[in-house]
Amino acid sequence: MIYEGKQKIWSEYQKEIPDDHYFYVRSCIRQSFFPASEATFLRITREALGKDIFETEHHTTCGGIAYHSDTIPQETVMTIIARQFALMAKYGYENYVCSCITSFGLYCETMETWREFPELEARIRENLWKTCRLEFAKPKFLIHASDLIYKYRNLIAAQAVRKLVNVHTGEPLKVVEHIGCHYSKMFPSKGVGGAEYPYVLVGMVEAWGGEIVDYPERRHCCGFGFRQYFIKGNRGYSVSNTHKKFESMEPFKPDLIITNCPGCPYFLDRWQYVIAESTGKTYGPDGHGIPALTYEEVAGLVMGYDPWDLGLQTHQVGVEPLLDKMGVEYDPTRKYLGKNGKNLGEPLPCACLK
Amino acid sequence: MTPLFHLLAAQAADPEVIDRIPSGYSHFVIPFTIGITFMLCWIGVGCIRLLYAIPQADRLKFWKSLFLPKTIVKNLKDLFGDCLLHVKIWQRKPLLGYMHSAIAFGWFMLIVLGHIEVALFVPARLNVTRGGLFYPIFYRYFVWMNPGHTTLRGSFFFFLMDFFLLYVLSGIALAVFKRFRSIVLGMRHTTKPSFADRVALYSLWMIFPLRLLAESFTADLSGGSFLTVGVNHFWHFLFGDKLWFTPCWWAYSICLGLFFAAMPFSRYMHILTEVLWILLRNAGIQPHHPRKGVAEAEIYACSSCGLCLDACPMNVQKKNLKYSSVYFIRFLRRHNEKKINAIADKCLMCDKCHALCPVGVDAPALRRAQRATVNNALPYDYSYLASAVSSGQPSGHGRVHSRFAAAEYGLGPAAVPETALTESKSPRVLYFAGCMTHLTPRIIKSVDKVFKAAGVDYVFADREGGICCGRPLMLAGRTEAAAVVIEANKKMIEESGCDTLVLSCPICFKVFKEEYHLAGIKVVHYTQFINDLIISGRLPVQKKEQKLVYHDPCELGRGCGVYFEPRAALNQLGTLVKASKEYDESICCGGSLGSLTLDSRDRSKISEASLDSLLANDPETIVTACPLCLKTFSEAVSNVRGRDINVSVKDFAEVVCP
Amino acid sequence: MVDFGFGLVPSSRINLDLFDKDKYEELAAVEPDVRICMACGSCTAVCTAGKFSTTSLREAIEDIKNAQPTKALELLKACQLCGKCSMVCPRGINTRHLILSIINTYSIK
Amino acid sequence: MKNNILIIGGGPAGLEASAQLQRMGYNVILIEKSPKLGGHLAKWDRLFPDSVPADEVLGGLLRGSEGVKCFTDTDVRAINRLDKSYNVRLTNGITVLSDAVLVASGFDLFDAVKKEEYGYGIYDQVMTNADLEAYFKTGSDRRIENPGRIGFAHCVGSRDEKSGCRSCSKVCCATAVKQAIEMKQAFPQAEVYCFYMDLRLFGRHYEDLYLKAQKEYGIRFIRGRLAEVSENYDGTLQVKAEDTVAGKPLKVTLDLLVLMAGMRPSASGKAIGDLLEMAVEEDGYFAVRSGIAACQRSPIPGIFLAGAATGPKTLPETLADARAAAMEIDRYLTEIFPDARNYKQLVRERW
Repeated sequence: MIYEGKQKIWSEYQKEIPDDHYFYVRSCIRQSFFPASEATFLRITREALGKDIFETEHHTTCGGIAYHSDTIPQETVMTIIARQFALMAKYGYENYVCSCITSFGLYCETMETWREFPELEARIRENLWKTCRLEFAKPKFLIHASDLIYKYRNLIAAQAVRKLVNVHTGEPLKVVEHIGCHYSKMFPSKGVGGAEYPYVLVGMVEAWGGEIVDYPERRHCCGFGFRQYFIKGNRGYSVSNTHKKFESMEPFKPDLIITNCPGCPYFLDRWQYVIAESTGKTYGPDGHGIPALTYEEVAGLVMGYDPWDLGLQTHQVGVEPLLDKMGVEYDPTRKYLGKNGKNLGEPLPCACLK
Repeated sequence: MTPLFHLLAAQAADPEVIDRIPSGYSHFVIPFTIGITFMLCWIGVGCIRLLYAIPQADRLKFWKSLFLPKTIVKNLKDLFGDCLLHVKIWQRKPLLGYMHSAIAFGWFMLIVLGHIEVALFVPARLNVTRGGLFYPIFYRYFVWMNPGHTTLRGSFFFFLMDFFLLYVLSGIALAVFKRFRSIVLGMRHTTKPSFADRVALYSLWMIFPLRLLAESFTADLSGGSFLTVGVNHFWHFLFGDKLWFTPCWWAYSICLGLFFAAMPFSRYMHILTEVLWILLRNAGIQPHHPRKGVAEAEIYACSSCGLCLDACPMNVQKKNLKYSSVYFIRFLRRHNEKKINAIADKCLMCDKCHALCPVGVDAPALRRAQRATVNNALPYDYSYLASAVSSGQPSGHGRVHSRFAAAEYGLGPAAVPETALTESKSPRVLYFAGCMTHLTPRIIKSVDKVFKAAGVDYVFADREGGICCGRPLMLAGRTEAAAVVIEANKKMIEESGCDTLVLSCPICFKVFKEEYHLAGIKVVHYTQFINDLIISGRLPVQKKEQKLVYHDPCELGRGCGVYFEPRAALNQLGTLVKASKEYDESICCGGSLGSLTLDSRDRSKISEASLDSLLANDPETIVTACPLCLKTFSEAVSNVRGRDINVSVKDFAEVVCP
Repeated sequence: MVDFGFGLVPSSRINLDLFDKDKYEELAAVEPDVRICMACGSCTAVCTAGKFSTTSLREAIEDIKNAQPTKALELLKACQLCGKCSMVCPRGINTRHLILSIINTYSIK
Repeated sequence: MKNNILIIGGGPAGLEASAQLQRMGYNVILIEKSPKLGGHLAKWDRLFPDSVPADEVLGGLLRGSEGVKCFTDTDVRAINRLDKSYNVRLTNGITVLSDAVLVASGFDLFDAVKKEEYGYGIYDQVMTNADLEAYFKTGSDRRIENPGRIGFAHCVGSRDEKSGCRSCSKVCCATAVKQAIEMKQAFPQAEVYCFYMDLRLFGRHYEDLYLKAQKEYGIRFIRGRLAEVSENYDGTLQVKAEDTVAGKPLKVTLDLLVLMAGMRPSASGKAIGDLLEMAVEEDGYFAVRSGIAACQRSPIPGIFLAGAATGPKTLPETLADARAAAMEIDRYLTEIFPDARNYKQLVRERW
């Protein structure tokens, strides 16, 4: 691997990210998959970095899941998106930050489509007025939340209490980055670092002291694939996709997987359990799995936030070995206690995955 | 034996012949005795082993055949004709025939006459215990002519013995000459002898000159005729009265011994095996294995004469000589598995070596059997044939054929006779084109034209493409798989209700004729069928100003014996000129399906040779009656480099109905 | 082991790393023509058996080279050795011998 | 009077044209931007289809053009059209008054880095056709150490609208087959794969080369464009493509991947074209007066073109093109140029 070669490519895919005043929209599924991630994002950007992040309870789904499952017409989905943008404009913002990669891709796609087919944009403008009485608007900057963390990666590193380093050996942690397919594969110029060698997560890991692992199936989908997962008969394909990735990364012995998409950490996490329980195969040392975290969770860890506040107990693959490696102190008894101290209930032990 | 002895003794008080050496033995007979004993033991054991390897049913058939008058006659005819007189060689190459018969028949006569002499003059010596094995051979050494008592009978035998010795010697002289200049005797290529062959060959060459030497040395003692006595006088003239004849007899015996000892390992084993092979062949027993049973008799019956070398169309290139039948059989004897397979796979299966073989060794059949050892057991799955036959094939009821797209070969709707199947007076004719004919649609078109012109109602069995006839599978040694294909086709044909099956492909024709056993259905090749149409006047033809040459397709001519009908028909259509090789000597076009491994360049060399033969008398048109030949020649004619060939290649039916 | 009602799906991907070179060389030694196929498909187009059954010499050769000999054997099972393919092959491949050699080399004996 | 002719580009086309024009008695000035004459030919080892050494061909070209005024390390600084001739100021300070200008600026090899998914310049074991020729010439390259599996990716930067080139580069297929054979000769135990979309082996002996590659060298041709390349833990490459003949995705582990970088219009040629305001076509190569009848004439009178400046060409085509350009220049300088009175009319009629 020639690092300079990658740097050359990264330098060609730089994206303008505004400094402040963001309109933030949440992801539908992340709030249930990894509920603390978005809270951590707000905590870091607002509290630690002091940025103006605006949220409104009036925003809805972007329609992406329905769109990619072929259950909603394109015009409908575009009108939903137009409403989101209109809300942003209504509250006086022009920097649109979304938490979800599916949304991000769909926004990019929609804006490109409007650019190519202005008559379609005109129709959507009309639809929006007819349905919501809102003025059509387009964001000046369309940003994914990971772009923002990427932008502030060095500020975060400056405030960090620990690095992505194995405290016992002093070696940097080996980190696998997984980018959501819809982040830059459709429009390489819209993502930091392009599509072939995206830099958005690499930049964070490097800034926080970790070492990136580039494995052959790095570009491969996590296995979500919408219809592949939603229909039970197709789930074999979904899990096979994930399996292919893990088989490919196994020789590199990664300590951690960092992701920037709602579905990816979920499937990279849960399918490890399914693979383990149905085939007996695990990918971490001694029957453990490889923890698959969101970038906010990783940022929270280096910032010294309590792992249970970061929601790490909601992962199927146990994070304790990782926390031990990083020297994170945690109270095992608090793992399954909610914010109010009430027990959330404990999962049954697995047969194969520790 | 005694009565004869007494009878002879009574006739002449003083015997004509006196047993010169009372013991009837001399040391010099040892080499011969050892040699012949070894050979006889070998052959005895071999015969038993061979007969044992033949399946029970075949063995029974064999024994029975020996007592059937018809086979007895044929056996006698073949034994004399093939083994002794070599009639088949005489017919094609008289000088070569003379050579072979001189050695074989001459030697045979020497042996027979020698034994008759012993039986007449010293009958007691015929007993094995009294030297019966060697005494008749060295008769001239052991006896003394009673001077003044020689009868006319004795002189007659002396004359016969000398005559046949001279006859053999002339054959040997030719054989020696052939070793150096074979082309004079009509052979371009001769076999390369193996070591045992050489030992036996040189022994054989030496035997008769030495015999002449030995007998001539003793001729003044034991008698002789024009040759031996003449030579004897010459020796006396040269050496005076002191003739040291014992070393000659020793040398003679040693050569005989060597010859017989080398015989089982050499080509000369054929001298005796041929007899068995002819009996087995005439009993109609087929080989099931390339080396065991009948096949063993067959491969040992091969005289390695090398006539198949020139017969083989592959040998236009010298590098292919090694694939000839004679070497195939040699390697079969040696069990050289790797070489056997390579040789077996290379052959075009044109059957010319078989047709020209003086002893009728069916090498192509052995090659098929050899291929079967590799290919027969390979997996196959023809389960689709069940549905293939029931759909898209004529069922015999209703007008299935009208469903077919008549336009495919440019045939108008009239080509499909709508009333054919009902109450037609003419027999119902089914035409089966076969796979290869589908690659040469002009045959299909012409056949249709002919049938229309003659008013033949016919059903085109495989207009939409049928399944293979099974012959290519058989040629590849896949007899079991072939049986499945044959069964499927057979069902289709029997259900069609036809009474005549016309085939335009000789490959199909051969297998339909020989393997299908279609009861009540006449299987004919279209050349035969069309010739009949012309003879019966149903197909009016006009003789044109055109010079035609006819190429005998291998499977049609040598394969099925159809030589006459196509020629008869073509004679009605134009002037038929001769090819330099035709009938059973016709040269394969090179496109044969028989060969599995011959590559396209080698094939085109064969095509060229075949074309050369056909163009010998400057024909305007080459006519053939096989889709493969047609396709091969059509391409070859345009590819022959550096020559200006102005000849068209046409199918038989095309010439009949242009 | 838990049955989830779904599981890993075998890949249909060609993996050339599984290519058995020795076996292929064994085949190429008996029938070198296997190397020169250029996948024109003439053989498949004229195939007698192909009218009734899924069979393709072109595909079988491809399968052999793609480390999937079982598929090749399955395809060639239907062959009747009629030889039409050898007549149309532009490279003059001895197709019948190639078919027999593939079956012979790759069949489990 | 001897006419001055300026030839821009010292590759095969420039050398051959200068040799021919010198023979005709013209005063030829040849300029070459790099320090060495010969263009890409000087960097090549052997030439398809008969493996003729490139040095031999180049040697012949150089011998043929001996005596030509030749400036290496020289580019055009400015150029302006006088009445009929061109006043050309060179970077070495010399000014040439030239009656005809032949632009033989050739081509650039496609920058394989632009095909990011192939990882040239990122993965250790990826190289280009030019790198491989350099290896053949020098016998050393850190990437080549007894490779067991070698892949050749055809059409890198050719027939690919995404990388800005719709058309075929014409020479890569034959080059790939040639290089594949050479690698197999160097490493007989290696498995060699060629990933192609169409094999465009149109020239004489090219098909023989292809047949030889299959028959004698056992090179495997896979119909399918290489899709992505990644690096395995042990530094080997995992490449993915579709075998479009089999209709299945395919992957293979390689020790070496050679990218057949295609031809792109020369960047420095483009700069000269800009000075002259020469028209270029959509594919980036210079436009010609007529694609069939006048391939060596530019739309501007007195400006001629030869070689790969007007699109990808094989070497024999380039040389033939150069000879044709020499003939065209001669025709122009004898039939049109001397007639000062009717020059404009003649140009209208005969250019």
